[in-house]
Amino acid sequence: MYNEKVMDHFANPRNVGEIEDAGGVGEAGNPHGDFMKIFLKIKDNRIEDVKFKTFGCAAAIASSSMATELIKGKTLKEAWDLTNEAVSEALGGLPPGKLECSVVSREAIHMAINEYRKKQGLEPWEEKQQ
Amino acid sequence: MYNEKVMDHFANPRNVGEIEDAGGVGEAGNPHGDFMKIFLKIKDNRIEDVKFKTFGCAAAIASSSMATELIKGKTLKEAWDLTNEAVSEALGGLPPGKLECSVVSREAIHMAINEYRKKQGLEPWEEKQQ
Amino acid sequence: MGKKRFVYMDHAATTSTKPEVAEAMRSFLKENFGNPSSMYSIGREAREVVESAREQLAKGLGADPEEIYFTSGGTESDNWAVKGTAFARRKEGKHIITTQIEHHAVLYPCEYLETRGFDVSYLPVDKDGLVDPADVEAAIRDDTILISVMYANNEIGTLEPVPEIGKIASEKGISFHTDAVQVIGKVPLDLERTHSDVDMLSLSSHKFYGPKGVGALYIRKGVEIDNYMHGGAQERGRRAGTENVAGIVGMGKAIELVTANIEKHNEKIRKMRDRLMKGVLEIPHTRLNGHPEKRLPGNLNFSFEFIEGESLLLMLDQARICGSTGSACTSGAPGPSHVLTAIGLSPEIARGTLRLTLGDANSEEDIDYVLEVLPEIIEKLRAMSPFYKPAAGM
Amino acid sequence: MGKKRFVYMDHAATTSTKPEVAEAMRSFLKENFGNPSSMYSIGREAREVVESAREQLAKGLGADPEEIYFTSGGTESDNWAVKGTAFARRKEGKHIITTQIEHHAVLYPCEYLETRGFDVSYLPVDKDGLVDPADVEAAIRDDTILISVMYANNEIGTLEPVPEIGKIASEKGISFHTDAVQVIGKVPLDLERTHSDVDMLSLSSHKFYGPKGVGALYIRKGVEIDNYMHGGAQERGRRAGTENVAGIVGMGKAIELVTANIEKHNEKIRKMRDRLMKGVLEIPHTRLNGHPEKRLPGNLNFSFEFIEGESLLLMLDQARICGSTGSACTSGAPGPSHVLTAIGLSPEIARGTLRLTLGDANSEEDIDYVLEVLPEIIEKLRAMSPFYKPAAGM
Ligand SMILES: Cc1ncc(COP(=O)(O)O)c(C=O)c1O
Ligand SMILES: Cc1ncc(COP(=O)(O)O)c(C=O)c1O
Repeated sequence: MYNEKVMDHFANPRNVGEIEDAGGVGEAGNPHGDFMKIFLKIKDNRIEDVKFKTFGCAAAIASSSMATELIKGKTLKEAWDLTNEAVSEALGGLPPGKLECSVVSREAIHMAINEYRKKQGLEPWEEKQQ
Repeated sequence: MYNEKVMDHFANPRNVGEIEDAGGVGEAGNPHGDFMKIFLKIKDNRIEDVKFKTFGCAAAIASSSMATELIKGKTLKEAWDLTNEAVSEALGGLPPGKLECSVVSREAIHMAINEYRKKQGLEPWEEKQQ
Repeated sequence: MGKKRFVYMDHAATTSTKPEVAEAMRSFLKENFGNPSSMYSIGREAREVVESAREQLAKGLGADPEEIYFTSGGTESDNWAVKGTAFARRKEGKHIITTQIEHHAVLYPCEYLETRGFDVSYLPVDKDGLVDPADVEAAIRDDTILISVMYANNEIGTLEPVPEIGKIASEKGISFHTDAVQVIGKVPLDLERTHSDVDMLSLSSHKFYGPKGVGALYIRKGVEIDNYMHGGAQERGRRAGTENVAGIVGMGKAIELVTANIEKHNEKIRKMRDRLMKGVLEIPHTRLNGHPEKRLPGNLNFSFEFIEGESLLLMLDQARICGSTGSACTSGAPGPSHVLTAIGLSPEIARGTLRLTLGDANSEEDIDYVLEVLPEIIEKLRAMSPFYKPAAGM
Repeated sequence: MGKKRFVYMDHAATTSTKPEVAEAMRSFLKENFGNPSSMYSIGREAREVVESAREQLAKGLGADPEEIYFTSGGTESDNWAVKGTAFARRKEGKHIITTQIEHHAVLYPCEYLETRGFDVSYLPVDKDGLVDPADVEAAIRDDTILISVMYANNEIGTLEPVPEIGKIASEKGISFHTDAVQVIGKVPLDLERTHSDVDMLSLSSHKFYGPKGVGALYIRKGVEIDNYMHGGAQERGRRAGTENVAGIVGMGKAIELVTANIEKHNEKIRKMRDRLMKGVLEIPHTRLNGHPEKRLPGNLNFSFEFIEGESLLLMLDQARICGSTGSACTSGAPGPSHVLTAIGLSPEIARGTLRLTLGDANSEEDIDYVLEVLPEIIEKLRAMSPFYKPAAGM
């Protein structure tokens, strides 16, 4: 059901862990579904490092891994604009019905970025109507 | 479905044919079911010879063959008393639902005997309530 | 006399599995035993081969794989199509149209539906077994929800005007089902292009050199039908039950093989069939049942006067020739078959009916052998018959 | 690291066919292809082996061969029993009693019957998955016509008090059906003597080392039930469709083998199962689901906190261990299974459920391997979980 790339990111997820003094922390999902917590280290408006912890199915874990890879080194704006579709595409595609399992990544990233912005005294960015 | 004895009497039926100057002729059945015609040559109240023609399933043909074998040489009374069960037994048993296919033999024998008795000016025998 | 030739001429009853089919199934009866619903390796493998078989069926029928649902055979497919449609559309109407010569797997579900408040019209056929599309049109009422007409009759081989009837149904928004159990590998089907008015189509694997106990129902996308087998989420939630993986794989291979070169296959079969027909019709007091041209390439159905079917079959069996009288599925049942009655045969004539259906197992030598043996057997049985008066000189 | 051991621990989902079973089937997928309804040699042979298989089933169940009807699997047997009884007895009443933990092959037919005017009581179970016979008694109404309670649950392995419930049903003249799909070869059944209150019993061949796509329904003589599969006169006119000869032969052989020495088999399985259970329960934050004693000998069902089932299964699969989460037949469906919900598991806990079911394929080395690998995987996944706080020092 899952392709090799997904299975690789599931079995060997990149960036698992926590960042003690994270500039932004976000979480999304619920404990009987998929749940992700993300930690961003931010410098000069760029994501210098990122770690995550995810509870969930293989699609959720692989998406978390891929999403963190994709935003590492990117500007906050670039990270904000990352879509589920882009994550899924980078993974070579998720099986039907599993795209929604990658939603937590985007939500957690957004929450972490806005937490950071609020701490900086900036306006939080608004969710676009998807 | 049929045992070997039935198949033998079906494939190699005994006493097939007609007797030109038969003392008694009987028939039973109907042309879209099983139908049998029997010819008795009678001497001294005994069945000296018997021939038959049957249209019907294997059970009907084998029963005709066996019934004629069983009555050959017998007195008319003995022939009259021959039952389907006896015919079936002599054949080693007919499959379920096929016992009724041997009924034509008994009916044809009875008709032939009574035809003979009537020609002799005797009372026809009566069917027992079976 | 040496060992007699074994001649199988009952391909309408069932067929042998082709060697490639048995080979394709083999490992799924042994080491590859995974449940297609399971997530691990051997489960995924089973899922994959089931889906490949679905593609083989779709290709063979000119359909989309998502329109193929695996079942346990032609009977289940027919039951599902008829009852599933009736219950799904019961709010729109209670009337069903079918024919008097359908297989019992369609007729009995219809009769069952009559006990559940539905109304069924059983259309007559002509002396050749043909349904008249004008009769179908005339039978349609405002509350007609389903028309079910078989593609080819299993006893007499007559091919029905399915495309015409489909068109009529489609124009009125009536669901159209056809029992195509007898035509797979004999009539080229393209449900997308040439048969776009067929909403549902039944097939049964063992009639086209696949294994027994597996079949399929084609359901065109968007067609309204209730589930029939309720339970697990198999077949995209529409037909429950752990998949018969080996059977499905075998059926997939079988349809691939039999649809590969239908015309060439038919030509060979038809040639043998026509020679056999000609020879048998030389036996006096013999008639051919079913349509003289519009019939399955391998089907022959004769009535021999003064002959009783079972005796004939058993005599043939002793000569190692396999044929049938009436439909194989109802043998054991008394009286003439509903099909022979529907084409107007008297019970006397119907009694002496022999169906010989040709297929892969046959060769020209088989035809020779049957033409040698059959007339002798007929003669022998007739000689035993109290009704038969041989022509002068015989 | 060398090639990993392959460990199949999903025997409740499906089983491999035993070599003797595959061997018994072989010729019926090849040269012996006759239709059992046909009168000639190869047809009669097929009929004979079908009847021998019926005797094997009867013997394995302590039943009369005339009480065995072949079907396409457990799902069809369940559908037939539930719907066939409901429609046959609908004039006497509209009420059916079943449980919340039945397989979907019973539950969904019941839900379907609700849309047809029937009333269904779905009895709750206790935290171990047991149905209380007193609840059954209390649920009975004047118009109750059917009680259906499974013999053993496929997910958590709990064995239900079937004899007691059967007695209650029988005293009130209510038809009693039990889905015994999971217990064949694990619980000795004698329908004549020890289980004389069971009116109908479902089984499925592939759960006891037979092939997929074939099963049976036991119907006690005299029990009222409508036909479900309408059509040809097969199975004494009660289940239409050309018989799956090879499948039936395989199932016959399989039941003979698995009922030959149930106690010895169970002892071996139970010993492995108990060692595995003990080892797994040493993993912190782990619970066993289902009844601690009244359970199938090979069944284990755990919930691991902070673990998600699919991830766990896939990790196990990478270690070549086959297990399942929830019921194999419903995997792919979202949310916790109805069984885990019925025993009161919260959705969070239910999420981390693993079923391991032991059988023929397993050895003590498998237990060693799972006990080596599973804790590591649990630890790895927990380390990834945002909810998990490892104990101090870890
Ligand atoms: C036309 C037709 N429909 C349906 C069936 C039923 O198929 P099966 O016996 O494989 O269920 C048959 C064969 O018996 C048939 O010939
Ligand atoms: C308890 C129970 N009943 C019914 C079934 C359905 O059996 P099958 O999938 O073979 O039709 C299963 C297995 O899936 C089961 O475990």
